[in-house]
Amino acid sequence: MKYLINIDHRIIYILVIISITLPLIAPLNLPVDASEEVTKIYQKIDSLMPGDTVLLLISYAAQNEVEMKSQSDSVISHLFSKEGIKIVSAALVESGNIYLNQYMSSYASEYQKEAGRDFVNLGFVYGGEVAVANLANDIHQAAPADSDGNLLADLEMMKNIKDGSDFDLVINFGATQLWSIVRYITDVYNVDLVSGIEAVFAIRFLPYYVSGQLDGYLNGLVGAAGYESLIGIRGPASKHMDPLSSSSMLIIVLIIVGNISYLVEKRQKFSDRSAR
Amino acid sequence: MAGTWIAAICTLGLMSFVIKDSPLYRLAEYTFLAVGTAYSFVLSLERLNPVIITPIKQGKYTIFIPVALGLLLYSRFFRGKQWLMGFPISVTIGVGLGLSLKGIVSSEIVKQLSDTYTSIGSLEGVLIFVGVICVILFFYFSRSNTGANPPVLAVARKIGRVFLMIAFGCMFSNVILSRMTLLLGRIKFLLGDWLNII
Amino acid sequence: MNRNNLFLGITVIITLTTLVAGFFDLSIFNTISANLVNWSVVIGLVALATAIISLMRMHVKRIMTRRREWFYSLYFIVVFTAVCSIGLIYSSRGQPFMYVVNNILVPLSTTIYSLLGLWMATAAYRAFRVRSIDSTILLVTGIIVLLGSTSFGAAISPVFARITIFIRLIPTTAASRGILISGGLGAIALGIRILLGVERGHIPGQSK
Amino acid sequence: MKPGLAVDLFVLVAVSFITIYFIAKSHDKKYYLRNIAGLEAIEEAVGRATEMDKIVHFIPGITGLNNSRSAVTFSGLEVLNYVSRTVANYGAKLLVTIRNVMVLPVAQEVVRNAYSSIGKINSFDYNSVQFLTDNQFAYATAVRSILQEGQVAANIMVGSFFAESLMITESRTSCRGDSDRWNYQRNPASFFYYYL
Repeated sequence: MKYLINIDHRIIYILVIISITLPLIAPLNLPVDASEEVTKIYQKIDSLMPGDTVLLLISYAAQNEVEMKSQSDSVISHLFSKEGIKIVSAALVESGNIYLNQYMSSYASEYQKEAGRDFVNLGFVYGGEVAVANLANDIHQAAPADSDGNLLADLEMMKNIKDGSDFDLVINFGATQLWSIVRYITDVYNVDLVSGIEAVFAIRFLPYYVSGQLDGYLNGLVGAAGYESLIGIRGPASKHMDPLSSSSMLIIVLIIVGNISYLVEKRQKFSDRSAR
Repeated sequence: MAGTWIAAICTLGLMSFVIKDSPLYRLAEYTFLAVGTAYSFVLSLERLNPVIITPIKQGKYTIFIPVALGLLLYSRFFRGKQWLMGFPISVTIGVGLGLSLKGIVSSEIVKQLSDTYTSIGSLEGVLIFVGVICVILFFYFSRSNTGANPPVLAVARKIGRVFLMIAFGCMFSNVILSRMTLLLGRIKFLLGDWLNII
Repeated sequence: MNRNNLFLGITVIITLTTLVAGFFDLSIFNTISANLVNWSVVIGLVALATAIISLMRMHVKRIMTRRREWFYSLYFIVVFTAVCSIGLIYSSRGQPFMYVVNNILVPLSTTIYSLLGLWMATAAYRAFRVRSIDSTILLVTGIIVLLGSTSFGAAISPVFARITIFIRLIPTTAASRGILISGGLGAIALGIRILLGVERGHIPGQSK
Repeated sequence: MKPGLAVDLFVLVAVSFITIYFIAKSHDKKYYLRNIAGLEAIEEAVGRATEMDKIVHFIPGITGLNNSRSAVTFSGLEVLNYVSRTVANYGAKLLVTIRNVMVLPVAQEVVRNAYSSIGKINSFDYNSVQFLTDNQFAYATAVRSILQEGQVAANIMVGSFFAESLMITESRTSCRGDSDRWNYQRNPASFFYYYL
């Protein structure tokens, strides 16, 4: 019992790494299902009609690539498969631009879409929350040229897109700018909003989901795995669900063991004091 | 292939920190500092072209006003001229305040309260209504000088505290999910892409 | 009219213009406020170099005075200028720059963030103690929601998922909404303090 | 008037007038403010730092001045003013590390004002306020190595913090230090008392 009371932190590190590695090597392939808020995103994107305009925003940084890239991969591949959709895309965080470039160049090459006619990639937009308000007020003033340098005024797709009200759906990934997107775009112009959120911040946006300001959200890797089950692929997120579950179970065990040892220690101290 | 090796060395360099602080870690740390700062500096510099130079080409010369205001911030490097920084700072804070005051009122207060009222019909609605009121009262910290708080407030604070603890429990589980996902990503990279055991 | 009132006046006028443009549909105010918002972004962009200058000054000073581990500062300056020049010459979407970013910046960022997973484990063992009713509620809810959202919990029994949905949609939403509203009221109160000049810390050139 | 915003405007005006009313009322009446352990701890931490002739390290939060987190950054700058005055009084050494570009000049002015307000402008050193990087986690690693160099006696963090704060305070356990960290975050005000 004495040993359980203070396990050296390096042993805990090894336990955690083992609890992640085992399911990676020998996967259990437990079933993954999509909860209600994930299905709502799927329906919202599936119900897009040709000619609808979508504002695609990436506001997650490179550090939570694992969680957010699996979300954006599945949602964006579903979005790209819809025909006749006009997409305006921008990165609101510097390192989000890495992933935005990958998505938009694959959209142009794999789906044979033409920059300027089917989509406009604004690249990284500097300024954080104020930049979101700037985009909402007047896109042509906020980002006069797209990431390749050609002026928005010359692009025929941007003729009838002036400010936030010209969008039918805003898709965002990442919690850092979701506050300002709700505040300056979707609430002001009454546009539907769906968003992928890091699991850490998902709880803070629950009030927006219940009040209808946010039409659907993905809760970290669990949400990504749910969306993958909806579009019928067993992608990286679903494969990661097993190690995620096993490491979470290890954390629960650690908490319980920690508390048991704490209670035992307290009772010993109590019995020593009363014995004296 | 060389790229994966560089990435693996960077990963192990930073991860070695968990065991002991070593020169390899310090090198990885300063590489991270340098490349991270340089990356955001390059991206922001590239924004100069579309945001400042393009309007000038299009003949919108009013863009020179914010450029001048921004240059005032460089007065910081001249002794005695620091007060000039007040102009750009007060403009930035003014815009920030104007946007956030309106944004907070309509999105974070009125819309939330109106949804709490409209959904009061169902049992869940009543529960949410009680919860919201009690949590707001929980943040009410001023007391009469006797220090004791009125019975209604005491009860509301207890209910609010229960709601808050359930919410923090939910947040706590999400934090675990998030942190474990990140660790999982790195281990999958080391085992999968680098050593391709998996 | 000394400087403080001048700057305070500027902030108040700009805040009121932006507020009026937010609430009312007057075209003059809309154009002025749209311009002001764009100006604020441009100011931030132009001011970027002040940070880089002070950063460089710090590292050069560290090298000059041969402070401890000054060679790391030298290494910082070399790598910083190298990556900056690669980025500016080949543009940020150029192949060499993306190679540096994908193979150095992304792994470093994800690794440092993933270390939090290890510290979460030690914190779970060492710090999360059941000392009072509150922490009991917190830990029990946390464990149930964790079981409810991962595939292990779903495999054990669907009850966890149903309880998790209830916990998320009713008590957690109420508490988050309460925090959101109180936070919003606090932010408005501080905004008013700034407009009234009670909050002076940020205005340069005056002594309290 | 834009449609549907009447209630919003009414709520904003109402909250503003309530705030103005209580600010006006607070001038004449003496309110008893429950003393907050963190503020008293600062005085003690700075005193200890002066004895050990080491640096007092301060972070006014990692977010900017023009977003929804600006309220928290302002309170961080307010406490920075108090800390700088205490440090100037004790003649200790101050180091303020900054992550946001716009907060850098403002924080430098706050410290300069604090030194000049008690007549010690000549002991004010411009390099006491430094910008490290604007990358969130590169900033945390840089602060960690500053804390672990052993030159810092007190680490005070007041303002808006996120995941990197766990990393900075984690260095406490590995180098047996304490951190006086007061976080206005929306989650519970987690509070350590921390000096090395």
